[in-house]
Amino acid sequence: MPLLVVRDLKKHFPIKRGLIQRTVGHVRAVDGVSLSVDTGETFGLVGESGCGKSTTGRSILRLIEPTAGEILFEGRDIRKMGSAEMRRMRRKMQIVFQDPYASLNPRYTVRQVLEEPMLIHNLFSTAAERKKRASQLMEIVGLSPSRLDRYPHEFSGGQRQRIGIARALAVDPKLIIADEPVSALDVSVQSQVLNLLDDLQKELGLAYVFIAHDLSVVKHISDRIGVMYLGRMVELSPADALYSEPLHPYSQALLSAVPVPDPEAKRDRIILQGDLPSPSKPPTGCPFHPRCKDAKDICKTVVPTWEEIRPDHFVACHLYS
Amino acid sequence: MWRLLKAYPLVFLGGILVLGLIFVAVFAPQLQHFNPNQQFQNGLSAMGGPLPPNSTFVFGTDDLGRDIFSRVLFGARVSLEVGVFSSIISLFIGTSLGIISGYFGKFVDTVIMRLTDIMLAFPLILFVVALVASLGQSITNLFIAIGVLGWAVTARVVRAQVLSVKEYEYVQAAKALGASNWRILTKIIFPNIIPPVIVLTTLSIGNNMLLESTHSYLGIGVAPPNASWGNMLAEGQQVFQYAPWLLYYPGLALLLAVLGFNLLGDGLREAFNPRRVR
Amino acid sequence: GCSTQPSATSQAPTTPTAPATTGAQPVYGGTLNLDLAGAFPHLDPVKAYDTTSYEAVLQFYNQLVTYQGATNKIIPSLASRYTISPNGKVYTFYLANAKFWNGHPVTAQSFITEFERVLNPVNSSGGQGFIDPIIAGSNAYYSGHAKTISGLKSLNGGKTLQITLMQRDPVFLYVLAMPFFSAVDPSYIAGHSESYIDHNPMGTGPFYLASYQPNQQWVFKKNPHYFQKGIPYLNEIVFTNNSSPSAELLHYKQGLTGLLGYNIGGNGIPSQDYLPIVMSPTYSKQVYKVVQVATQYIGLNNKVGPTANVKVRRALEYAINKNYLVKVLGGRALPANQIIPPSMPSGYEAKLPANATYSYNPALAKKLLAQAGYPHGFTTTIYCDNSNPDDLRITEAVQSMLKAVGVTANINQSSWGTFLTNNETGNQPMFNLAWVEDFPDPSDFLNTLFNSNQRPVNNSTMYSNPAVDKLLNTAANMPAGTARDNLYKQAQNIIMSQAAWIPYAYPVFTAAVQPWLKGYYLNPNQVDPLQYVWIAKH
Amino acid sequence: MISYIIRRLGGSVIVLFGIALITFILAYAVPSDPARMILGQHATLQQVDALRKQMGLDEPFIQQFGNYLMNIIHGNLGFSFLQNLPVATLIGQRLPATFQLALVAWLMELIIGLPIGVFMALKDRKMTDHVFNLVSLIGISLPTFFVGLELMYWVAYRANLFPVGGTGGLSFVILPGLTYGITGAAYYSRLLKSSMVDVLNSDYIRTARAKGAAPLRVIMGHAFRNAIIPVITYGATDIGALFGGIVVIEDVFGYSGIGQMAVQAINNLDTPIIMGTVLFAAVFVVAFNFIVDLLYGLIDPRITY
Amino acid sequence: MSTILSVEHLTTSFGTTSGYVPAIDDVSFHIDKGETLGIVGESGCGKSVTSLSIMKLLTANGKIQSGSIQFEDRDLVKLSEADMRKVRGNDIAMIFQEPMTSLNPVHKIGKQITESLRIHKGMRGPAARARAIELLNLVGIPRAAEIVDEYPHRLSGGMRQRVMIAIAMACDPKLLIADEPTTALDVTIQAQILDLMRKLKAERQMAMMLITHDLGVVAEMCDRVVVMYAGKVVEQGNVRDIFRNPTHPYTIGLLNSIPKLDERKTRLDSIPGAVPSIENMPAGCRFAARCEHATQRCADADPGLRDVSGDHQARCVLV
Ligand SMILES: Nc1ncnc2c1ncn2[C@@H]1O[C@H](COP(=O)(O)OP(=O)(O)OP(=O)(O)O)[C@@H](O)[C@H]1O
Ligand SMILES: Nc1ncnc2c1ncn2[C@@H]1O[C@H](COP(=O)(O)OP(=O)(O)OP(=O)(O)O)[C@@H](O)[C@H]1O
Ligand SMILES: [Mg+2]
Ligand SMILES: [Mg+2]
Repeated sequence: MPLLVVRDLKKHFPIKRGLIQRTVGHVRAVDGVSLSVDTGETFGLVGESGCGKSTTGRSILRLIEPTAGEILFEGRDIRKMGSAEMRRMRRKMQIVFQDPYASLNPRYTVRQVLEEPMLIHNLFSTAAERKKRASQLMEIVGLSPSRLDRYPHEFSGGQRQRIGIARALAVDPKLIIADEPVSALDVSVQSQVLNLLDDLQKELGLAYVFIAHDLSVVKHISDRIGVMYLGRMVELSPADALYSEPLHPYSQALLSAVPVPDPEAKRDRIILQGDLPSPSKPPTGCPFHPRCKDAKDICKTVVPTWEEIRPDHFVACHLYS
Repeated sequence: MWRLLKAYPLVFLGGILVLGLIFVAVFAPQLQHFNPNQQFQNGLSAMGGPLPPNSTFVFGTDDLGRDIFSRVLFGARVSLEVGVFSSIISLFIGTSLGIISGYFGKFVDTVIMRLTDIMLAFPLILFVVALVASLGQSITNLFIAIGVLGWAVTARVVRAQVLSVKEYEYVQAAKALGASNWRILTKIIFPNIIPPVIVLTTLSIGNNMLLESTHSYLGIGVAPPNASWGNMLAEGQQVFQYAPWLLYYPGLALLLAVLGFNLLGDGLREAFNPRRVR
Repeated sequence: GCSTQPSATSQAPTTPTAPATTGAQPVYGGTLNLDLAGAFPHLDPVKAYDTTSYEAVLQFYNQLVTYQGATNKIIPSLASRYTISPNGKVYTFYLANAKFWNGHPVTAQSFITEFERVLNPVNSSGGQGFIDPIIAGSNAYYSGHAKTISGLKSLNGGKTLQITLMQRDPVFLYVLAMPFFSAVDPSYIAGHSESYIDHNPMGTGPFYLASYQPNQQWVFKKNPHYFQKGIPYLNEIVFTNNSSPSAELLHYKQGLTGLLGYNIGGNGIPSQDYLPIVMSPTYSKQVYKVVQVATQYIGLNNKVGPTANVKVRRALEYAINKNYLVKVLGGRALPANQIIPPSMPSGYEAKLPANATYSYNPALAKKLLAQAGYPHGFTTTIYCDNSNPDDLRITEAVQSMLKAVGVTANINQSSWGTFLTNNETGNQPMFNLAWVEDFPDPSDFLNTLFNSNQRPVNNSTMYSNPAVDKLLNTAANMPAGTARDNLYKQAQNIIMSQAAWIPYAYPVFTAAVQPWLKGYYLNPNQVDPLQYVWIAKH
Repeated sequence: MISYIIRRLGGSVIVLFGIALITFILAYAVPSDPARMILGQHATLQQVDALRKQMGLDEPFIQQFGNYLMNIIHGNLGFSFLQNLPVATLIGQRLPATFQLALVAWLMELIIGLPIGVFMALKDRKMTDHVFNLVSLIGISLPTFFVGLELMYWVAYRANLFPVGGTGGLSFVILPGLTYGITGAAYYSRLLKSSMVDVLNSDYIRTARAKGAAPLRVIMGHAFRNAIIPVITYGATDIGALFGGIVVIEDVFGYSGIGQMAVQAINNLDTPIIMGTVLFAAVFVVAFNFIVDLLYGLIDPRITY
Repeated sequence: MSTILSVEHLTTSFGTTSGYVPAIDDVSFHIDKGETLGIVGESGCGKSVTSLSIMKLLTANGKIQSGSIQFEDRDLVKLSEADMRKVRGNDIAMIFQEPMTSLNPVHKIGKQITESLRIHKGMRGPAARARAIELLNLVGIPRAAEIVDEYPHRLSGGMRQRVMIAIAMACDPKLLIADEPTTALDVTIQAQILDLMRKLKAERQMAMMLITHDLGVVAEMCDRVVVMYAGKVVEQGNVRDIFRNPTHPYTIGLLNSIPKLDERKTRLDSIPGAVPSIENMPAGCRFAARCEHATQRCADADPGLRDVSGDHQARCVLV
C-alpha cells in the first residue's frame, strides 16, 4: 500500500468582491490531481510558475483546505480527521519551504526553531533531552551544534535550508513535502542540499514529494515525476522514462527548453508560443491546446482523459487516445 | 544599538527629553516652589494682572496669582497621564481588534474594518468634545474619550501586520508542525506586532498630549484647578499679548515633551525597520 | 455732566448721566466698522433677549418709551406723550407721527400685533412673563381662550393706544421700554414667516438692514426718514463677524474698528482684552465704564446639603474675599455686600444692619463652621458655566478660598444650557451666577429670585421664608415710593441675614471707544447708542 | 467601475448610519435641556414644558432617533436652538468659507511638505536630513492654536502683512491656512520622504537611469508619481484631521466657517449644530475618501475597480 | 577583431559600517565587437557590481576606487556624469534581472520605450510611437500597436522582459549588458527570450555582456566566459576551453555540481563550505578554504591570473 494516495485533488480559490465579499469566480489552482507516493520514494512535481505545485503540496498537508478530493495517508483520509487527530498526524508529514529567509522566524534562535516542534508535540519531558535532540539534528543536517544559539540571519542560505530540513526532521516524519527547496540556492550549494536530502532518505526511509520547476534537479532526485500544467497533471511517469520518451507535447517542450551546459551539444528546441493562461479562466478542452504545436480540433473542446499509455506511464493527451 | 545611535542622534535627544519629562512628573512635589493651586494675593499686580517672571515666581504668575513654575511641574504629570493612559486605552482596543480582524478575517474582519472606517471618518476633536460633554468633564473622561476614539489607526496597522505575518512561511511551518491557533497568535504573531505598536504608541502619546491642549483650548480639557500644560496654554492664549510668559513656559514644555516622544517613536521605527538593521 | 468722559484708570466707575455733547458739533456721514462676536442671534424683537441681539434690534425698532441718555429715566419715544390713570391701571399713549421703512405708518395696531406675538406660545417669547398676567386679558389670549387681548385698545383712529392692567404695576413703563414691545408693521408680519422676519427686520429705527452676508457681514444704513429729526449721524455701520478676542483687540488697536462695545463681549470689552487695554497708557484713556444693574453671586442651596444649615451659610459668607475677586476681574466690578446693586435707583441699603453684614474673616468662618457641626469642613460642588472665561476664574478663586476654611469644592463647569438645566432642579449645592436686571426695580431681583413661588426655576437656591414672601407680595402692587422701597429693604435684610446668597460683585460694563468716535455714552440698561455717535474728522 | 461605485456607496451609507447613531446617542446623553436653552434663564417652567412637548423631546429614544433619521434622509439636519435657522442652511451659509480655508490649508501642507519631502529623500541620512527631521518634528509637536496666535501677532499685527482675523477674501485665509500648513506639512514631507527613498531604490528607477535620464527627469518623471501614492492615502485620512484642525483654527482667527460655528455650538451645547457638523464632516470625509480612491486609478494604473 | 570594451584592474568598493570594502577587486576583461561575453559566478560574487560599475550606476555608497573602463576611445571612469548620461541607453544599454519590477508601473509601455529616444535622439510624437511599435514587433510582441498603450502590470513576465529588451534596443546600442535576464523566468519562457537575444545580436552585430549563474545558458549563448568568485576573476577564456578544459578548481566544482538531464548519477559533486563575505576576505586565494587541492601556499598569497593557453587564464597555483 502506498504511503500517500491523492485522488482527484481540487483547490479552487474563490475570487471575492464587494461589501459582502460575494464570490464572483474561482482560481482553479489545482483542478483534479491524482498521485501516489510509496514509502522511501521520491515523487517529483514539475511545472511552470503558477501551475499549482505549491497549492498541491500545501493541500496535501491541509495547510490550505482542499476543495475536493481524497488524501489518504497510510490508508486514512486526512480530510476527515478532527483537529486533534490532524495535529497528531502532522508529526508524520512535514514541509520544507523554498525561501530560506522567510521560512525561519527571525526572532528565534536555531535552538528555539528546532525545539518548537518538540514542545508542540510534547516529545521530550526534560529540557536536557530536547537539547540533546537539537544537537543531534544539527549534526544530521551537517551543521555544527555549537551554532545552536545563533539567529537565522547569521547563517547562509544553504545553511538556513539545512535548518529548515532539521526542523522538519525533528518530529520523525515519514513524508516530507519539499516545496522548491533548492530553487533559491546557488548551484554549488544546491548540490549540497540535494545530496543531504538523498542521504536522509536512505538513512531514515523518508518519502519525498519534491516540488521544483527545474527539470534537471527533479529528474536527478526523483523516482517518479508528475508534470503539471495549469492546475492539472498532464503526465506522470518514472523519471528516466520521462526523459527518454516524453509523451505529452508540453513535457517535450519543457525538456527541450532546459539549457544544456555543453557548448557543443546538439539542440533542437521546441519553443512554445505565448504564456501560461490564467488559472481563473483556463482554456476549454485541453488546457495546453493554445500553445500546442500538435493541437487538433478535439483538443479545443474535450478535456483529455488520464490514461496509462505505458506501464506506469500516464498522460492526459488526445494524441494518445 | 550603538550604530543606531550614531546613525540617529535624534533618538538620543528624544530619549533624554522623555526621561526628563518622566523625572519632572515623578518629582514634581520635590521640585515645586509653591503649592501649584494656591492663589497668592501678591501674585497679582495692582491692576489684577499676572506677574512677569521675578525672583519669587521664577516663571511668573498666572491670572489667578498662581506660581507658573510649580504649575508647569505638575502639568507634566497631568499631560503625561493623559498621554499615556489614553494611548494605552487605544493601544489595547486597537491591538485586540486588529488581531481579531486580521487573524480570523471573514465576517468579523468586515465588521471591524467598517467600524474603523466610521471612527476615521469622525472629526476627532468634535467627537471628543461631544463625548466629554455628555460624560462630564474630568481627566478620566478625557483620556477615556481620546483613548476610545483613537484606536482606529492602531487597529489598521495591527491588522495589516497580522495579515502579512500570517503569510510568512515560518507561520505556515508552525502550522504544519501542528501548532495551535493560540500558539501561533501568542508566540509568533504577537511578537511581530509589538514593534510597530510600540512606535505607534510612542507617537500617539505625544499626539494625545497635544490633543489634550486643544481640548483645553476648547474648554473641555482637564478640570480646574489642576494644571495641565494644555489648560495653562489655553488660559495663556487669552492674555498672551501682554503676558506672553503664560503661553511660553507651558508651550515650551509641551513642545519639548511631544517632540521627545516623536523623536523616540521615530527612532524606534528606524530601529525596528528590518530594511535598515540586518 | 462730565461723567461720560472716559474714566481714566480710576478704580471706582462713575455712573454717567447724560449723553455727551462735549461742545463739538456733530458731523454727519461716514461708515463705522465694528467687529461682531458671532452672528446676531435674533433680529425679531419678539425673540431677541440677549445683548448682541439688542445691539441690532434697538437700531431697527422703536418702543413706546425709552431710557433717557445714560440715566434710568423713562422718556417718550414712539409715544409722543402718555398718561396714567390715578389708580395706576390705565395707560394711554399718544403716538408720534412715525413710519416704517416701507412707508407704512405706525398705529396702535403696530403695538397690539406685537403684544399678541409676545403672548403667542408659538413664538416662545421671553417677553411673555413681563405682561402675563399683568395686562388685562393677557392670560386668556396666551392660553387660547380669547382671540384678542382685552386690555389693549386702539383709539382715535389708531393714533392712540390704551393699555389696561389688572393691577397697579409700578414697573410697567420699564417693561414697555424692553425691545420685546417694539412697533412692528402688521401687514409685514402677516405677509412673512416667523423665520423670515427674524432675519429680515422691518422697523422704524434709525438704521435699516441694507444687506447681509450670512455669518459674515451686516450692513446697516441710515434711515433718512427717521421720526426723530437730526439723527442718526452715521451713514452706515458695518458689522463683521469676528469671534476671536485677540483679533478683535488687534483690529481695535489698528484703528479698523470704532469701539469694543456690547456687541463683542456682550459685556463690553472681552475679558481677555480688558487688561491689555487698561494697562496701556494710550488705550486706558479710551475706556468707558458703568456699573451694571446686576449682581454676581454664589448661590447656596437653602434646602439640601450642608448649606441647608443657616449657620453654615453664614460661615461661608465670611470665607469669601470679595476684594480679591474684584481684583481677579481686573477691576471690572465693585465688591458687593447685598443683593440690590447700588446702580438700582431704589432699594439699595447704604448701611446694612449688623446681622446682615459680613466681612472677610476666614478664622471666624472656620469657627462658625465648627459650631455648625463641620469642624473639618465638608465636600461639595460649585457649578458654573462656560459662557465667559471670567466665570471659571472666579469659581477657581472661590474654590481656593473655600479650601482655606476646610471646604473642598469641586468645580462642575458646563455649557450655559446645561448649567441652567441643572440650576432649575434646585439641587445644585453651590453655583456661581449673576442676575442682570430686566428693568431697574428691586422687584426684579427680590421677588423674582427669593419669592417661594419662584422655586425652583428662578429661586434656584430654594430660599423660602413666609415673612419675606408677605413683604414681597405686598410691595408688588404698591405705588412706587419710599414705602414700597422700605418693604424691599426689609425683605433684603432678612434674606441677607439668612445668607441665601454670597453676593460678591456688581459688574461694570466697559467699552473702549476710539478718540475719533464722538457722542458715545453708556446706559446701564441699554446697549451702544449708535444712533447718537458720529465720526469726528481726523 | 459602476459596480465599484455602487459598492462604495453602499459602504458609505453604512458608515454614515453608524456615525448618525453614535452622534445621536451622544447628543441624547448630553445633560442639557434644549427647551430651556432656547427660552433662557428668565422663562417659566410652564413655557419650557410646552416647548419640550412641541419639540418632541418627551418621546422615547427610538422614536426620536427614527425621526432624526427620517429628517436626515430628507436633508433636514435639524434646527439650531440658538440661531433659529435650519442646521442645513447654517452649514450651507458657512460652507464656502470653510471650503476655501480647507483648500488653502491643504495646499499649504502640500506646498510646504512635498518639496521638503523630496529634498529630504535626496539627502537621505545626511546632516541636513537630521536638521529637517528635527524641524518637521517641531512642526508636528506644536499646538495649532499656539502657532496661530503667534502668526497672528507677529505676521499680521506686527508686520502687518495680512488681516489680523475675521472673514473675507483670499487674504483672510492665507494665515489660518499657513498655520495648518506648518503643523501638518511635516506628516506629508516625512511620508513622501520615506516612500521616495523606497522608490528611488527600486528597479525601475535604475532602468530610467540606465536610459541616460537626468536626475530631474528621474525624480519628477519617474519617482514622484509612484512615491505620491501613499501620500495620497494619507491625504484622504488627513481630511478628517483637517476638519478637526480647522475647528480650532477658525476659532483662533475668528474666521466664520463651519468650525467656528461648531465651537460656538459646543460651548452652548447647541446639539443640532454639533450633530449636523459632525455628520456633515463625516460625509465630507467619506466623499473625499471616495474621490481619492477614484483618483488612485488615475495615478496608479495597477488599480482597477 | 577590435575590442569595444576593455575593463582594466577595476576595483569597486562599498561604504559599510566597517569602512570601504571592495566588492570587486582588480577585475580585468574585455569584450570584442559582436561578441558575447558571459560572466558566471555564484550569488554575491560581484557580477552585478561589475556591470553597474561600467554603467556608473552604483548606489550612493559605492564607488570605483581604481582601474579604467575603456569604451571605444573613452575611459568611462573619467567621464563626467553629464557625458556618462549620453553613453547610457545610447551606446551601452542594460537589461535587468527582475522584469516584474524593472518597468515603471505608472507609465505606459510606449512611453517607456521611447524615453531613451527622446533623451538621446530628440525623437517624439508619432515618429517615436511608430518606432516603439517597430521595436515591439522586433522583440516578438504580438499586437504591438495595442501593447504600446498598455501599462506594465497587464503583461506577463516574459512579455515584460521583451519590453525591457525593446527599451535597450531603442537607440541601437553598441554594447548590451544583460544582468541575469532570464533568471526570474520559467524555462519555456527563458528559451523564448534567449532565442530572441541570440537573433537580435546576430542581426545587429552588437556586443553583449551576459551575466548569469546558469552554466547551461553560458554554454548556449556565449563566445567567451569570465568566471568570477568572491569579487575576483578566477578563470576566463573561450567557452569551449572553459567547458572542455576547466582549470580552476572552482570552475570544475561548479560544472560538476549541476545535475544533468542526460545522466543518472546518484550523487552530485559539490563544493563544500560557502562563499566568504566581502567584509572578511582571506588574504590569499579566496577559494582556498573550499578547495580540495589547497596548500599553505594558496592561503598565503593570491596566485594571480596565469595563462593556461592562448586566451585562457586561471587564477590558480595549479596552472
Ligand atoms: N491564497 C490564494 N488565493 C488565491 N489564489 C491563489 C492563492 N494561492 C495561490 N493562488 C493561485 O493559484 C495558482 C497556483 O499557485 P501556486 O502557488 O500553487 O503555483 P506554483 O506552481 O507553486 O508556482 P511557483 O512556481 O510560482 O511557486 C496561481 O495562479 C496563484 O495565483
Ligand atoms: N549597495 C551596496 N552596498 C553594500 N554592498 C553591496 C552593495 N551592492 C552590492 N554589494 C555587495 O557586493 C557584493 C557583490 O554583489 P553583486 O550584486 O555584484 O553580486 P552578484 O554577483 O550580482 O550576485 P547575484 O547573483 O545575487 O545577483 C555582495 O557581497 C554584495 O553584498
Ligand atoms: Mg510555489
Ligand atoms: Mg546580481
